[in-house]
Amino acid sequence: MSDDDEFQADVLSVSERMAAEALIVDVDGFEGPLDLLLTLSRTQKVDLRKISVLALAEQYLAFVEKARHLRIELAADYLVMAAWLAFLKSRLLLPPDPTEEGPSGEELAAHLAFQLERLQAMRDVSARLMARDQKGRDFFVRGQVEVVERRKTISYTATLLDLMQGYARIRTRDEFRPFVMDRESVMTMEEALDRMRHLIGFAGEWTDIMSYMPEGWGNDPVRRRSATAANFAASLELAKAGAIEIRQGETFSPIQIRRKPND
Amino acid sequence: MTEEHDAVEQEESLFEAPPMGEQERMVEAILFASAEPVTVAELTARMPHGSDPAEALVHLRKRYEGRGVRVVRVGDAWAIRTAPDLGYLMQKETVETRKLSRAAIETLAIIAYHQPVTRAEIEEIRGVSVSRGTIDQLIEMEWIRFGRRRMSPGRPVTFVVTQGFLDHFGLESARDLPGLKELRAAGLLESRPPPAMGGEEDEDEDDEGQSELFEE
Amino acid sequence: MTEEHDAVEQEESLFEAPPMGEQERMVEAILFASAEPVTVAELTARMPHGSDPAEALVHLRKRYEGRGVRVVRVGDAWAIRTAPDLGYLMQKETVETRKLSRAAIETLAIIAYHQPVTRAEIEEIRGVSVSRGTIDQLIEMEWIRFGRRRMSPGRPVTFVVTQGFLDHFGLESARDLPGLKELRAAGLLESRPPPAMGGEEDEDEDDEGQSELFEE
Repeated sequence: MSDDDEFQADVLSVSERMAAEALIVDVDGFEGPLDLLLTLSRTQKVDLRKISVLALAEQYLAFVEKARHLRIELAADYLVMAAWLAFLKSRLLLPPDPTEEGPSGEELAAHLAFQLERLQAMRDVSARLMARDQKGRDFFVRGQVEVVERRKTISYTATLLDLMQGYARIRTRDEFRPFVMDRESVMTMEEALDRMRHLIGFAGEWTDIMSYMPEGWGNDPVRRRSATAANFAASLELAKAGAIEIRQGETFSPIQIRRKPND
Repeated sequence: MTEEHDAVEQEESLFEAPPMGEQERMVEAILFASAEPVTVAELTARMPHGSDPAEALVHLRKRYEGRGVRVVRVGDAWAIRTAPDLGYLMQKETVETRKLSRAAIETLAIIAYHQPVTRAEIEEIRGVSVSRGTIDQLIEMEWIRFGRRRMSPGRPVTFVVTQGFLDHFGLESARDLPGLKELRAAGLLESRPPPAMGGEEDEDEDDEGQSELFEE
Repeated sequence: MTEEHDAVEQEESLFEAPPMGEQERMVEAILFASAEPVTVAELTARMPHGSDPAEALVHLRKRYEGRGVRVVRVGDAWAIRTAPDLGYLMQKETVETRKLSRAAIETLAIIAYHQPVTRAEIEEIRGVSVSRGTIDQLIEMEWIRFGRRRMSPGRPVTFVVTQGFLDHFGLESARDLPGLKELRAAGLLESRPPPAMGGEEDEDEDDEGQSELFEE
């Protein structure tokens, strides 16, 4: 570390102080610690490969110190970088301790220098990229584009399975119909209720609920079951609404209903 | 306005105009990049003073003679256009494979199973009318064709499937099509036998009476 | 599908392909008609069977050397563009491109030079986090797109530049990026992990960034 003293002195030089102060004016102008470091490194006016990382660390720490002094809020990552650079500085200044683990100060410094050089390189090529001839600015595309007419030929296809299933679908339409017929054999409570509301007006006397079976529903067992259940449910609804009364003499004896007598 | 313009032009043309080859390049680039045909006046306005786009256009037009694109006059303006004989390149053929519609499949199936079959019979079996488009499509695909006329009142045409149909579906003949029982065994039908159709056998093609079974 | 296609192609190529002069005209017409670069594959698809658009392109490119428009290569596609020295004539056609932020430009450059590159790597290089908006903007401009996922823990997505990027900056391929060779020679495109604080050696990480750049 032969440069140490030299750069220690540099850090205190007036021009760098001035530069550091100038930087403080606009912390937001930097995109982060690395950006700031890159800017600071320019004050060394040397090839980035030959940069003194120690001097740079000093500059950075001085910058942060100054910012604190001026009560400028520094984002956490600036402070993290400051802490890291302080650590790096101590490693660079102290003679290497063979018992200590971890990378040497030189290794860390070399990596930081690499990062700075790489960032600078990317900035340089960004500029070169943007300076290239650009489409729509320097060179141009065809103004009168001819629409490529897409002629779509549609080829229809079907498999034997499609064919057979299609045929099966038609031929078994009657087999599907039971779903419709099932419904025909079902009397919903709403239907029963609708029907009974009309009929109940005439039921002044107790009548067997079975006598409310609609015509044609009594012979088919499926229909009879459905109609009976619907009628019974409808009766309960009507009783709940206070329209009728229900009675059953004993278990399994006929259920009778009648219109609720007017009080 | 014009006088003024002329005056400016004369003044400026004291500077040397670009060589004609350069002017030709300029016209070429402008015509290429413009969305609309460009008039000579506009070319003049855009090119360096002293340029003669009209002459440059003559050269350029000649240069593109017989090429894939041409310099053409559109009204009093100029444009670069595709050579007319290459217009066909501006089409892009794409083949899209689509599944045949359900109506077409059903119609085709009925024809295959019942051929020769009349349109009225197809409609009877399907329970809905068969659109002309469906029949046309199947004919166009060369999967069905007209068969003999039916010897019945009105002598209606019948439809039969074609060799192309058999080839496509890998069938030796339409008789190889699996019957209802086999379809059922293959799980293609609901296994529940319909009450009304208890003992039904596979149909013979010309069993006209059968269609009544399928009436709604 | 491909076999079928090949079979068809072989069959068809028994018919004579058009003379090369004609093929050149065809390529010329197709390229003139399109604002977007056209791939050789698409040219092949649109031209008569047996055509060799790649060869026709060589001729065509030569023909337009020094003209007002040029035949340029963009990745594996081709386009006709006006000669850049004539850009000043085209004020009318100039497209106002959205001003990119410094962050966006740098991010774009990093992706172009280090591709495929992960977001973490971009952040490592720039030393700051990359905002979503920046990536979104570049994707929206169709200058970058997602590449393959990196085979590393977390399988992070990578970013690569697009054909649109190459087209916009007049690059034949990502290899032609300005200064690429120098950067590589200087080792600045290597992904060099920071010295590990734990004392372990730098792992010999596969330098994917570099090796893959030239696969595309």
